[in-house]
Amino acid sequence: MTQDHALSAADASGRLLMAGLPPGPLLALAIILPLAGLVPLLLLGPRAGERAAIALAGLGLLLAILIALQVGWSGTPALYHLGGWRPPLGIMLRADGISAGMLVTSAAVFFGISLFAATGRDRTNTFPPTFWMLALCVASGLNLAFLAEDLFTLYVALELLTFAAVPLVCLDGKAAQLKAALTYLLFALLGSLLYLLGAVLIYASTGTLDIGLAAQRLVANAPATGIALALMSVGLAAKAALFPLYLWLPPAHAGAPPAASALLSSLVIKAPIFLLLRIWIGLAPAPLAEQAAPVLAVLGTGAILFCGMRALAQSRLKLLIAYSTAAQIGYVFLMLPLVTYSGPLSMPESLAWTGGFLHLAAHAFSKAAMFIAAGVIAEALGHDRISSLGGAAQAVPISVAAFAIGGLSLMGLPPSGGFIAKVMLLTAAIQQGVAWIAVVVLLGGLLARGYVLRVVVSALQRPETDASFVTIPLRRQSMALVLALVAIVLGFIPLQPMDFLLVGRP
Amino acid sequence: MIGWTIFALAGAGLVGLGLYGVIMRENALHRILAFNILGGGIFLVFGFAARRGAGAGFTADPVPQALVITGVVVAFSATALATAIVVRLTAAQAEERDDAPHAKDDG
Amino acid sequence: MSDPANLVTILALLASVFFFVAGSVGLVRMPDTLTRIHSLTKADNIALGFIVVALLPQVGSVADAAKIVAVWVLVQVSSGAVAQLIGEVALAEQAMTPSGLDQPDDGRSADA
Amino acid sequence: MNVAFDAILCVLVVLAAIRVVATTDLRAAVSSFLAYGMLLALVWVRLESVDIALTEVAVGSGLTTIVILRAISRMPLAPSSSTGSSPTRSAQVAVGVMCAMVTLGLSGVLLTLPDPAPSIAPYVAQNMPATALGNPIAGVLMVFRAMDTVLETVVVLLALIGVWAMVPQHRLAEVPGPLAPGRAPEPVVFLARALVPFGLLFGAYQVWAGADVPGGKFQGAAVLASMGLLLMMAGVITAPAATNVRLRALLLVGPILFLAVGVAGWSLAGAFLGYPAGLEKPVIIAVEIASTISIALALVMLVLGPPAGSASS
Repeated sequence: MTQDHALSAADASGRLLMAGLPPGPLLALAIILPLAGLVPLLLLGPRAGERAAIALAGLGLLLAILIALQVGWSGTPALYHLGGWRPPLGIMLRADGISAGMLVTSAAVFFGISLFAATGRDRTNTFPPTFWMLALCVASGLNLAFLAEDLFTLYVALELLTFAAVPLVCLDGKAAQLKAALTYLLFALLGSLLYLLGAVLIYASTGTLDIGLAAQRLVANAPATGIALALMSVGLAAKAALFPLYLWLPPAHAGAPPAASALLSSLVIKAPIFLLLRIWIGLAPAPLAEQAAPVLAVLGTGAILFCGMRALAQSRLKLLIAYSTAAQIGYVFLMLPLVTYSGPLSMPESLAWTGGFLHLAAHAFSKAAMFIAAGVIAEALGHDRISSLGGAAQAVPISVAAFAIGGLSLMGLPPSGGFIAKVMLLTAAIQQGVAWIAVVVLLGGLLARGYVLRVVVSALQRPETDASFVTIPLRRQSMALVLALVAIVLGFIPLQPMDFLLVGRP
Repeated sequence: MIGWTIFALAGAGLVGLGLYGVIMRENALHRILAFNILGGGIFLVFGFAARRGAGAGFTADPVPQALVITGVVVAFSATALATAIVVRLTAAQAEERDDAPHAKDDG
Repeated sequence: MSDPANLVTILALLASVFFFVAGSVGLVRMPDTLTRIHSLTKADNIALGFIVVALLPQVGSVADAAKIVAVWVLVQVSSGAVAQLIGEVALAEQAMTPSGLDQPDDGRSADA
Repeated sequence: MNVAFDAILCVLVVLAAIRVVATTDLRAAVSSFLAYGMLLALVWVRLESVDIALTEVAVGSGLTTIVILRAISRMPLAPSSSTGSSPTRSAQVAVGVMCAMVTLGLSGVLLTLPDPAPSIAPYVAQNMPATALGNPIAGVLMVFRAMDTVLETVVVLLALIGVWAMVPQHRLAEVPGPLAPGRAPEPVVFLARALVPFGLLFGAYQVWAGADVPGGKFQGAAVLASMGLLLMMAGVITAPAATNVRLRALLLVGPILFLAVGVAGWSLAGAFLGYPAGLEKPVIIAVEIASTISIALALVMLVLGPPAGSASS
């Protein structure tokens, strides 16, 4: 009987000494460290609070790198049982290769965006403490989403992200922003609730919320399993703005101040995307995952092609970038039909795996760079109409360069992280004979080339005779360039599967 | 056992009703109420799972029960945040209608 | 549990059902807010009183009995106050009807 | 007999919910929602979950209804925040059929769940002695799954920060608008005098007793928050502004003490969010009390909503 089994397993539960798991405490620290910033931000003046927030962003990057080094050196996932209680009773944190990779990526991008935000909300105003509080909660929520193994703790992480992200959309309090924020919140809440319904069905079927344990106990042909996974997927897709649920994203991401847009577009949506992948890679029984993979890849295709075309049709720069986010989300799902769900990955499969996650990382850097650059361009020109960007290259050359370099990665041109990632996906698709995925990767690259070049060409035009530009300090322009250059540096990693990303693969 | 099933069915009913309200009601505050009904239905499914899992001297599995308490508080926070946005949106729309003649152009 | 105690419980419960039904019928059938509030609060308070009477013989300890009585007292206090609030609002609304529009609208200070 | 009672109760809950979503009159929907919440609390009692019933009454239906009512009262007469155009009859039918299918499908799935049901109850029973608590739900919330709970107190605070973030900075120092315009009506003043002492006592009792019997910080905080709101309605106290440093410090005390205890657990109990052996109960109660203060204040500020002048200015 299950009951007897549970009781005998209970002997193994209870308190566990942490001696054997050295990197573990760092995982908990990565989640709570950003929250410490709430104290100075709420109690001290805005300047002290801002300094503390930036210091915490830097520390967070350091911590993420330490965790990744530990995972990389040991070759095994880092585990931590909160309070010393093992699952199924307690909550476990776990950093495998992909979560450590996401951790470092998001911490680095977050640090970069923080340094940009420190130069002010625009030329004359600094960000209020509320912005920094929301940003730090985004950082905490992201780390929790990448590390938690417990389905309900992940729900809390998703809500933490939602509650922090939605107000970022309407920081200026304009009606259009508030409307976009409300739509975003309603989509996000529906997404959370569907996810939660799926999670309770998993619990009712398996008696645990721990992803690893539940994966062992789920029965592939029980109706509850498929329905639960489907509910969670729809919920997460709504939060990730995966085609066809992307409609909330462009107005929300395009309306915010540039630093907030960058946070939302490069980082916040990565959490539901990552969890969507976790669900099908780490939780779903292999036969179900094999059936779902093509469906998700088709949705990804829809995102790449449809949202790519919508991006091409935009007349505003920020909206174009936001649609490009909705399009670029698609690539990582192209990876799913190219990997196996039972047993170790073959060579081309691990190439697809590496390509998919590398794309997530490269997109985070390039998208943050592009949104910040676009914000600075709009500040200098006083508008963001793509048709009259002429003179931008003279007024804010560094920002235009950052936009173009970030765009290289989106277009999939060498040398860039996006290029390497897309070549990996392409190679894997061809080697496995899945031609349509190869075609989608190529078409998506063409569309991205179209919309990025349109902006760059317009920005290189001569200024209109009566145009006047606002001077933007160098410091404010340079952060986007740094982020864009990181996306380029990612392009120098060798074109082969990264062992690091395979650590702890279920 | 049979007796608890009725609560599961009620939970499923609330999920459907809440979903209907979320999709069909136009007023944002009304939608927020519908979200709470949807949430209430999901929490009842937790309660059903808890009651089925009674054992070891407990009349219900305490873990799903504790999760519902967390969930109810999170749902209230979401309601308060959404309502605040609605209130601010109404005010901003009224202000922008008043300022409409000199609306300015920005992205 | 002795039989007389059960008898008290049964009789008190029947009485409370009668008053609850009467209060609810009043709520549905009375013509305006003020009379509805009147029937609802009066009848329901008595009905709740009978439920308290019905429960008292069944409880095991004085502490439990005190808690039940405390619930009754709290309900009395709050329902009385809320009924009066609703009444004041109803009066204010009556003052707003066309016949009363010329009066200064100061419903808050009007006594219920 | 009990099955009949449960069935009637469930039918009533569903009927109330139907009224909430079927009416187009927002005020009617709110009053039905209140009835729905009360009935749902009875359902939780029938499901042997008194803790949840208390939470549902206080937070899920009580405070939620107040928040919505307050928003309605702050809006112009015809709320213009509608999104999209009026649904057609065919859309209603289509969505209705879809939602009915969701209900049917979900019911079907719930009926096929494994029997006997898997449960963590045995693990909780086995490890409860280590928590020194009597209420297993408090054990789960404060010990076994303390991470969720500490983050939840952060989520409540974050929602409030979110409300503050969408207010223009120069308005943040303003006091939130009054709960009711004009002078407080006599009955409210009477209630504030008669009810508040009991309410404060009851709220504090819920927190204190929650370690061993149903109750706890969220339920207690909600009761304390509503007493605070009642005092504000009666004009006895005024709402603090978002910039008030004392308010901010008290909002932080719960989450920060919880996190500090968690960090101290590293050296004292060998794990983050572990409690020092022998001191579990006093430490947990201290954390509960601090959290109650923070949550109660956050709830009050969330009900009051964005600072004044939004609709009336």
